[in-house]
Amino acid sequence: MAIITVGEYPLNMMDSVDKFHGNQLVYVGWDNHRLINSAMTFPLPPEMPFGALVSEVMPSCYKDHPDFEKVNFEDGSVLWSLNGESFTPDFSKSLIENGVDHKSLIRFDTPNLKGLNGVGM
Amino acid sequence: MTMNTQKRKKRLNMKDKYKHMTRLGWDTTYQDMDDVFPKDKFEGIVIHDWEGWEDPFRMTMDSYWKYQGEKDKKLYAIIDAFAQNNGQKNITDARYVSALKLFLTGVSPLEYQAHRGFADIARNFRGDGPRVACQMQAIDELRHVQTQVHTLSHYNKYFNGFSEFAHWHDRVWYLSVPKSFFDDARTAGPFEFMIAIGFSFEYVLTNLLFVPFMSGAAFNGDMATVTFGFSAQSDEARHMTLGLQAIKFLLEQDPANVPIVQGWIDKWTWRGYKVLGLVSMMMDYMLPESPQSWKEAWELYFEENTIALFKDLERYGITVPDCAATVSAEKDHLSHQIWMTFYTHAAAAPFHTWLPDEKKMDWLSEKYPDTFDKYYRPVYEHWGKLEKEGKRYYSEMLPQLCQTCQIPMLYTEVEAGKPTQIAHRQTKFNSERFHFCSDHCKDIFENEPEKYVQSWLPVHQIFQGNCGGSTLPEVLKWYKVEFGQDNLDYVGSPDQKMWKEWKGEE
Amino acid sequence: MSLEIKSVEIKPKRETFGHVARRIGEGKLASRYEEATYDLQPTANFHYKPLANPEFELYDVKKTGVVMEDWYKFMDPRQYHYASYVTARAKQQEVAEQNFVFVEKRNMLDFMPEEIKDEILEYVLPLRHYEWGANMNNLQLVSEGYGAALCNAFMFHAEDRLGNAQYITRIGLLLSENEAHVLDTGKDKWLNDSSWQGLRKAMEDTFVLKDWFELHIAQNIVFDAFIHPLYFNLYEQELNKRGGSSQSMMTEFITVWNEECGRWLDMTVKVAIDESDENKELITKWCEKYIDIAYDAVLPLAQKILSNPVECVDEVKGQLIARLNKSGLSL
Amino acid sequence: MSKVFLALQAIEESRAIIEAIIKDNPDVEVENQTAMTKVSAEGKLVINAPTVSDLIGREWDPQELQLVLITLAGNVDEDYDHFTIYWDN
Repeated sequence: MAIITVGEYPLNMMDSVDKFHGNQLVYVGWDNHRLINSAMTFPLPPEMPFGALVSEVMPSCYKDHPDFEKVNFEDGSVLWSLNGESFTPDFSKSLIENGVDHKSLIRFDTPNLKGLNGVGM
Repeated sequence: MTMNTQKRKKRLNMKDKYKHMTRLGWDTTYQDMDDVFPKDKFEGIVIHDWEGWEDPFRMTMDSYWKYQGEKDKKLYAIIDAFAQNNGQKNITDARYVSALKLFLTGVSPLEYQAHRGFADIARNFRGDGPRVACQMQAIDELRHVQTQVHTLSHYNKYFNGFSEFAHWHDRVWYLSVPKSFFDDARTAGPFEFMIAIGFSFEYVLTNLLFVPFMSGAAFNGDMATVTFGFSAQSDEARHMTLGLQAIKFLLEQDPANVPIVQGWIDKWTWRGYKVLGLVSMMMDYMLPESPQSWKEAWELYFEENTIALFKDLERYGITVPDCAATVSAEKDHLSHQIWMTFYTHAAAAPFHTWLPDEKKMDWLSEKYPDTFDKYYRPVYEHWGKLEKEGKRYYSEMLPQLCQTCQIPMLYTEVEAGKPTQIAHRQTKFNSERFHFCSDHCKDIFENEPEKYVQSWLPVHQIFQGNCGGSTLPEVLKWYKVEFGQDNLDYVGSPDQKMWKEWKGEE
Repeated sequence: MSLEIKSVEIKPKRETFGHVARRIGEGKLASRYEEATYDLQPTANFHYKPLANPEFELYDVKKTGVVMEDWYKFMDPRQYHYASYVTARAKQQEVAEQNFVFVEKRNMLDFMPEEIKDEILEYVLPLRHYEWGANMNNLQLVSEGYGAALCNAFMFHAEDRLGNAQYITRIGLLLSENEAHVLDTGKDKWLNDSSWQGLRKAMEDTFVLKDWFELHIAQNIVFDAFIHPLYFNLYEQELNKRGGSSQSMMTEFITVWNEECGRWLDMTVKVAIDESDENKELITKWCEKYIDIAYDAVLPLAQKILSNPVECVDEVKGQLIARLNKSGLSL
Repeated sequence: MSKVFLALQAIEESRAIIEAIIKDNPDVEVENQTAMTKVSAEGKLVINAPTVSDLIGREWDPQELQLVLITLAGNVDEDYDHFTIYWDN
């Protein structure tokens, strides 16, 4: 249902990618580890290799959860999803080559790690 | 001449007299009525007879001035007395003051917006009855923001976190939640504003905002806040009857209005509930002595009172907002999840947070038997360990925000039985991705995408470089938040140090 | 009881809010008026454009041709914030109430000649619609204006106009002993009687003005400066000589109110034109335009109620021009 | 039937009003909370001005309720001699 206005309403995309000085926004969320309050926002170069996201960016956020040091990103125990679809990232390829475009949401699940009190916190 | 030479004159009853005192308008002929009232038809609301309006209260200006003058005389006498005998010393604990900081920075600016909004619709409705009722609410709302500023001005002299409330409301990240809520209502048409604020916020949710704050103040020895709250709330009683009358009027005018009004009720009960998340945190965590839990307040003021209201509206085809089920499901988790977010992001907010002590945690266990000990006590115990090791946890991350309500994506899939899994919803508009905390927020976006793509999302604005820089110190400087004074934990804050001196502790 | 605090001296950390201190000077005590007015209106980062007026932001300085570097120069000399405003009006309404009770209990109206009663019902009562129009315009000023200094004062002014309309209605009901049809007759005069049409058209033309400061000049500065002195001063002087003195008792609220607003109204003109020559030019143009419109609109009404209408309207116009020139215009 | 309620400030001016409510509304419930008295009833609650006037020894105008009222739930019907809240479902 289109917006109902008096006269023509301007279209103003406040967060288009050109406004981020060469970066794009990427959100990263860890499923069932609610101690980390929410998915977090990262301004990243689209060409950044996916592996760098995992090794350099994510630790600054998830080191605050005791489970993080037990996560093994190599043995396939981590289940990834991109914008709601499950996917298997190629660590050597860039974000954009992995389909991670502006304002994409990456979620990772670690079913073997149950968080605080084993209830997903 | 004897004293009572009163001739028996015809006496007008109050209803008729009030009509003569308010039906003063006319249909213009030198200018087209649609040019004089350009805003009250575009929303699709059909009004056949503006005189179908039943005046919700019948107070002419002379008695308004008389009674409101008396109310303010009493109110300011108490504010003065509170200041003179340093009433701020007699509150239960200085942690309580952070609830007042939240109120001045997050709620008082909404009163100002309501003042401007009700003046706007008082000018733009064609009917005389609603125009008089709305303009009297407009001046009432100005009273509320001004009395709140005056009451809290005394606290501002001693405690941090009040001084830049106007500057903060336009900029600080979590204050974009109440600000965008009211900007949304203020930029909508006059009828949507009336349903959004006059009905959903003033009627359905006002008791959930005001009464908990005021009884919280009473329980914690803050007589100044109790007084202004109760005094302001008596004006709110008029506003509630106005909101109720407005919705009935619209629903009676034309069946075509019913689906439009239902859509607004659904949207604004949800958007109002989102803003009230701040109240849930205040009630459950920020009051040293808590009269009532959020869950109890919700059950009393929404489930009990509002259901009675919706029974009243059933005959018009109006149903309880569909989000009510979500809110009920979330009532065992809401305040805890929000407090966790504010505890971890306290470096970037101009009020204090802290870990609940044993006494509070036991109270929370009793009030939330199914959820507190299982999900949240372990979190506070984990952070408690860090605090003891001198590593009080602050997150340096900037959260993903919901595009509609602008709250960090901290809400979980409680209704779907997965209370620790953060709820993610997504859509695309104009080939750009947008994210939401719930189906309800997503629906609101998809109904009016051109409106919500304009949202000034604080996190994105920081990354665009519009908030003074990219580092926390730069952003705090732009916010005018004094690091180590306005923000961070209550423990170790200047507020705490002052409080201990007052109490002769240490 | 709280612990007995030894000799701890409770010294405030600051005297007032940051934005107020930056305006009045650090360390200074702020008045309640200053704290209740300065910077109350949001100024930045509005989230959405209005659906009914997307050309402008929610609060937008571009809604008027008047340009100000600081819209908080318009501080109200009466220092009205809600509490001081309702306290003042509560006192004034108490006096008005006593006047009405005195007129009624002492059956003063039995001594008022019938033709004066008819004259009031025909040529004063319709003013309740004029006051309603002024209420509409001042609500528009609250809605579209910029800065709480002006908009708070417009809010009080709007409610004063509703009060005026209600007092005029009360006079009509008292003169007619609650025969409400006199109100309909009055409305018919407002809508159809030729002597009222100039004023009604002048009012309706203001209802579609786009620039709110122009609206303020038209309604509050010019039209009221013609209507109120004519009706509630010059006309009542004549009525007193003709046995109609009860009228001035019943309209005392309006007379006192009108005098009290003068200080505030003159300030709004002075501050705007002191700011720049462009502002002065714009406001001069508006004043000239609306003085002519008001003159033509009011003369036919003066001819109905005054023995020397032209002199009276000229006198009132002269007083207005003198006031405006005192504020800095050169009309 | 749904419940109507009135919350009044727990101060001197409310005392007579509450007494009048109890007198004229047999099944009313009175709850004293902190700084506030809550008065509720099924479906309807009436404050009759004459009853209050007798209790306080002067003419009581229902609009004076504004000075002690905190909040209410229900539709309002008001005239010179009464202040009533009701649900009509």
